[in-house]
Amino acid sequence: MIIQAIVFLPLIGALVAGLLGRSIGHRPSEFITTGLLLIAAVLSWVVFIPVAFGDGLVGAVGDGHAAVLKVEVMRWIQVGDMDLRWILRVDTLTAVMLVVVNTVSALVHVYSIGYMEEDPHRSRFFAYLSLFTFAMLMLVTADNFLQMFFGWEGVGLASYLLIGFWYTRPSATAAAMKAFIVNRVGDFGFALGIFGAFMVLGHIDFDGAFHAADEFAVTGLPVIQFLAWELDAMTVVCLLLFMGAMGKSAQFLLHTWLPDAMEGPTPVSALIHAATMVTAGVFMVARLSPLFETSPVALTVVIVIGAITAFFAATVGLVQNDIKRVIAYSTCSQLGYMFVALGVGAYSAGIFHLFTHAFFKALLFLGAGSVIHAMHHEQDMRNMGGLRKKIPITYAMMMIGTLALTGVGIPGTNFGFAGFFSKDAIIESAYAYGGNVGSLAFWLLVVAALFTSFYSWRLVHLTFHGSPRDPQHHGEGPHPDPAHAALESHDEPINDSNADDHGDHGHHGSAYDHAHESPNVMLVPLYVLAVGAVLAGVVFYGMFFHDVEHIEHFFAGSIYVDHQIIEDAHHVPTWVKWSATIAMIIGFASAWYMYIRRPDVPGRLAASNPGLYQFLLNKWYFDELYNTIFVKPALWIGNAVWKGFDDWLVDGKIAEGLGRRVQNVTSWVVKLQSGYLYHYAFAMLIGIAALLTWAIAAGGLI
Amino acid sequence: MNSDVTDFASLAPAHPEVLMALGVLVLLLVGVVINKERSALVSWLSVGLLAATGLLVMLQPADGVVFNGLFIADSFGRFMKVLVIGGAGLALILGMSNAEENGVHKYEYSVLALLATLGMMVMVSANDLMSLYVGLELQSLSLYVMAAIKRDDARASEAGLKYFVLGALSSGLLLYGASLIYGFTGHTNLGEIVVAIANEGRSIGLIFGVVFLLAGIAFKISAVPFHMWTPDVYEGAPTPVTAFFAMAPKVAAMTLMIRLVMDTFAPITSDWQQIVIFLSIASMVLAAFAAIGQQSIKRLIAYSSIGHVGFALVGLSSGTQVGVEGVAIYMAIYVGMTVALFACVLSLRTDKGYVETIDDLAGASKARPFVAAVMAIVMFSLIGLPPLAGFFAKWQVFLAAIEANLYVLSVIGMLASAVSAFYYLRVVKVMYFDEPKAEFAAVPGELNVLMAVFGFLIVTFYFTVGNPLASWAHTAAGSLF
Amino acid sequence: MTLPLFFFYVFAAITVASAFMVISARNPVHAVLFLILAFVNAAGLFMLAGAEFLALLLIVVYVGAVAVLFLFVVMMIDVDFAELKSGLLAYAPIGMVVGGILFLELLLVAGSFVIAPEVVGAGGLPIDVTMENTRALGQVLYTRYVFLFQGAAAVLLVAMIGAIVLTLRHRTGIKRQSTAAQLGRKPSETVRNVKVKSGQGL
Amino acid sequence: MGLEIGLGHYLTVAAILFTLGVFGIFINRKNIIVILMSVELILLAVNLNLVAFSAHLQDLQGQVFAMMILTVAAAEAAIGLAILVIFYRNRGSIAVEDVNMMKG
Repeated sequence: MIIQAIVFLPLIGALVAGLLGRSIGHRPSEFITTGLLLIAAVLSWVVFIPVAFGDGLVGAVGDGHAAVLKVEVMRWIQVGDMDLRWILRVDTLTAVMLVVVNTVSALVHVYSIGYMEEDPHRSRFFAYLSLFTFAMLMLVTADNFLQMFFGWEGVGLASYLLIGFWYTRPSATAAAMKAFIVNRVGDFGFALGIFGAFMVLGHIDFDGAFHAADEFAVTGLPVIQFLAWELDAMTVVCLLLFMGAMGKSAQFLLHTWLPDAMEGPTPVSALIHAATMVTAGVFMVARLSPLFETSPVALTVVIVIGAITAFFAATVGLVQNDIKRVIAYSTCSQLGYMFVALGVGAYSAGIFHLFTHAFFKALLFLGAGSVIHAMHHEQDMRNMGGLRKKIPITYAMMMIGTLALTGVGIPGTNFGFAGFFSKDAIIESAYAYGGNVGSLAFWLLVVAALFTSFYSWRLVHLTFHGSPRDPQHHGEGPHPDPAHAALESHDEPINDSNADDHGDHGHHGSAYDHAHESPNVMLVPLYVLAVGAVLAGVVFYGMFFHDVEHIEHFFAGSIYVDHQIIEDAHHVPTWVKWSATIAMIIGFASAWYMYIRRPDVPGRLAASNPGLYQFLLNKWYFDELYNTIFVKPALWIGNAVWKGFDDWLVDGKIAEGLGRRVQNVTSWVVKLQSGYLYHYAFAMLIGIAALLTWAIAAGGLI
Repeated sequence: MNSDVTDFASLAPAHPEVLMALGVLVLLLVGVVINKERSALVSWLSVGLLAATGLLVMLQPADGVVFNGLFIADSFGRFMKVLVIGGAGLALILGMSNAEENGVHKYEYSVLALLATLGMMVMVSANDLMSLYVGLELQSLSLYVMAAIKRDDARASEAGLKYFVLGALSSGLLLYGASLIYGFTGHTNLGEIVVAIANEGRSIGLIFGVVFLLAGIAFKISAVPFHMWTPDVYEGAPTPVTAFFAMAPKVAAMTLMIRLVMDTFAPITSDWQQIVIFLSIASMVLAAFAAIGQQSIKRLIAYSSIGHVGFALVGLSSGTQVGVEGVAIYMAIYVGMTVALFACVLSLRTDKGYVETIDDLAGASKARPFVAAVMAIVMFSLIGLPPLAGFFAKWQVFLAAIEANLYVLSVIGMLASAVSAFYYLRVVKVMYFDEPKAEFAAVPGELNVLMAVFGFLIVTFYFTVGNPLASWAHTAAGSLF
Repeated sequence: MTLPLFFFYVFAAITVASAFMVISARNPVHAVLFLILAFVNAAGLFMLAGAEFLALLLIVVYVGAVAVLFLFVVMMIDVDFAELKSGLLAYAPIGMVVGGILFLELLLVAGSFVIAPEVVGAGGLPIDVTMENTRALGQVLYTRYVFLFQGAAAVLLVAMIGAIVLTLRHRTGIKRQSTAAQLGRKPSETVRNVKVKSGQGL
Repeated sequence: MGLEIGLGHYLTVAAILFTLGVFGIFINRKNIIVILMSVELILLAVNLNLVAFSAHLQDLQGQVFAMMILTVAAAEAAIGLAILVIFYRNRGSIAVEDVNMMKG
């Protein structure tokens, strides 16, 4: 029952708030959804604690492969010899995800009560949040590909709804559509991968598929004939599945939607685009680790893509000015770390980073939300500064988050923030993987760590240190990055129609002057997350990475554990162990120099390297590139289809309620009825000639 | 001797026609002798003559072939003859109250209508290509004159001219076909022709003959693409004449069509079937679309009648007894709906004259609620909405088509029916939702009676006339098989 | 070439040519005259086929009555021939094509038409070679085909009624002959005796 | 009795006359009288067909049929001309293109 409760309580909340929200009012909707989520979160911990600290999952049975608890909800689909049941599968991996999802979700629910206070559509918002949570739970408790796909699409839908929550803003709806469409690209691969997996493995449930994959060790890998090529079937399947993961986890090439998704309300960013949904790709690869292990090629691709993403997103994060976008690129980058871990075979390290990242990234987002809230929806960091004194608690929380993100800690000891343990584990694993791919990943990750440190501290410095810089406060104060003063600021309205509300918001003076600390309902979640950001690493390091036996016991077969890579990771040279910390220190120092000591340096730097600066500022021109090679042709095709097919054929000829086309036919027919005798006679003649021809041709008389 | 006519009693199958012919001559004399102002008397006498003939047909049934095979009387013919006579008589009644305005007040009008009816009865009973032709021409020539009878009206004379020229062309087609059939079989008697076709099989000459012959008849029932005269003639002719055109001649020509294809051309069913299917589809589809563009009520009715002929031909396409039964019922219901429709149209008169366009109907529901209600009922029935009569008409023919595996035809028919709903509903909409423009004059009594009776029958079809009609149609169709 | 065949070609050629002139002549009067020519030559074709009575009927009824009626109407309607449009319609080419197809199909029939030998003489009314054509027709027309005869009479009655009802007008202000009034006149009302002296004048 | 002249000959002549008649109806735009004459040509073609068949079938029915057609055609001509006359009285023209009040 406890499992069903965890999964279905959010659904109940979503249904109540969504269907009855209007009649029961906003406040009850909030309380019901939040209360249910809190219960689910507590229950998740109840499930998780025995796994982490006790004898393993309560009620789980070992099936030779993994210790797993299966709860059958209903018999779902029966086609041919496929008997598909809806089963909630809980093992260690799922238990970790349940904790992450429900905890962060519950805290975000609480936080949203404060953050969304003024919004006129709060019950809808909470319904979406709970719906998202349910979909995510469906995803992580999936026992077969189809269930996973169901949850996968469910979170995609909820994400779309939440990004576009302020649907009156064109930018929000555009961002929502962009997220949805880019995800469709990934989902297409994912769906193909599922088909392929079913075709190659003959099973759609995970256990059957894993067993079948194990068989390949004996029987040899299957081969797909495609045109003249002979392709390794598992590689094809895994790459297709990974394509889905790339979309959902915003990996390089399919990352473009994530920064734009910040158009959604900040709690949404914290929940979906930092802690949970974007990690679905990581979770999926980990869940399917037995399959991925059969294809070294696919794993190499995972490493390369992950490393590039980590590096690429970090570079872009260096120059962003929107506080949420910085954190968004940071998320993107950290997801790259996780994939590198998965690719090198250190699945546990990847999940570890997923786990810790959820805490500190949610903390950072909610902290940023608190800043935005305090600054009356100012999001441009260039207009902030010196907020330390105004919102000290938020400042403290953001500091903790930053320390955790940058991975502050002392190598070789158990002193450090959460990110320190998990990130170092990944960097060490990458080094231990060795070879060209391993070294590439290692160096890219180290540099990314440097950049991470830099942009994180830059964020803190610009926001909290120094002196206030917002225009009203300083007149036309100098921009730290004057090269792009034109960059639009992403203000975040709280109700639908407040594009102009800013003027009436009661702060004609300086946003700084009116900055205020957030209410407790928003701060308490920050405290909880801060605890996680500090402790999650040190407490769980043993289970996720410290020694192999412990890991095996903890995961109990729910993911593949590569003994070799973990042993090797523990025996890397000392300089490797210190590399990330040193990179972090360098990043911190340069950020301090550039934004505290010599605030004019960034502007000059940008001015002297305009090409590089613009390149980074414009996110490597990916949006422009895609615009040129995908969007414009797609628009052209779309236009052609729209004007040609839709307007001309469907609308013009077929639809409009049979209207215009009918009238065209009508006017044509009416024109035929010209009134002239000879036309009428001619019509009769055509009729008779046609009938004669038809009669002799059809009758076979010629 | 050469003739099988030995005494009056041996002519029993043709007694209604004899009565009719003699009655016409008497009425012609009456019309010539009496005062012009009393022409209404001739009209009512004509209605009486039609009623008497109809009663004779129904009450003194006599089957048989007389006049050396030229003439046949069977229960199918009787069913259709009653429809023809009924349609003609009701059309005459429809023209009573407004004869003066419509130029049909001359006694010759009634006489010509009777002669046309006589021609139709000959057509219905034709058992020979020659009697078929003579009957057809007797009908057609009378109709040409009737179309132009309002001789000072340019539109009426144009209608007559168009009808005449195209009708003559269609007669030419029909005759050409008849000559080829005669040449192929050596016979003009329909019964002999079927034997000859069965013996000798098909040939190109025969098939051409069939096509030409059916094209000629398709003109008379105004099936596409031989329909072009219909809208113009319906619009131009005086409304009572249009009412006459819309009912009896269609029934008569349809009877001819059925008799020819089901009986005479039975050995070459697959050949005529595709012709009939083509005519059916073309009629249904074209009428559905063309009617949408119409402003004139009479043109709308013209296209509506073209469409309904298409639906009736759906039943004929099946080539089965059920199909023929369906067509017979369809024609009966069609006549009933048409009577009610024209009664409504002729009873709506403003100070500017009779309603001409659909927009003239605006607000009729307020000024003449009863007329508007009957009109709406008729429109819904024409669409084919259950439980009105029109539904059962379409039901029967589509049932027959589906039983004969003519699915495509059925689907197209139903789609056309759906499209046609658009223009029928437009009439209802204009009557009920548009603002009235003018005052409507009082409704003549006999039109009220017609509207009441036929409106009632349309609504209660299933409970009142439905079953008797169906069983009668069953008997009638049975006589062809 | 036998003599009948020669005459067939002559009659046929003239018939077709004059039929063509009927539809292409600019002047309706010429068209009517060509129509008459066509009928006369068609009568020749009838004669060659043994339908002697019909051939003469064609000349008497058609040439003598129908064609003259046409001529009469053409004359009566004072058509301004210069006004009449000539030439072909814009859609004439496509019309020609469709008409040509129809014609070719008809030729196909004409060329391939074969009368089965067993049908010959087995028709509904075999020709008695011992009886002349007119008598044969006369014998069946009023007996076997009395129904058609009566039907045709009805058609003619319709034509009569139709023509009268459409075209007859009782115009007012026109001097008409009134037989009854003429016969009813008495000398006393109209005649007056006047004595006139010679050489005086009135 | 006409048998030395092939049936095809007659049918061909009739087909030509028929086609000319049809052409006369729909391709000329001079006046309606020509259309009425075209109708007569069509009927003449039919009669020719019937007479030829009658001769080759050795059957009198064709001639009876032709006689009926002649009779009816005379009546038809009378009525056609009558309608033409009243049309002319109303419109003052017998041009084919003026027969165009009603359309659509």
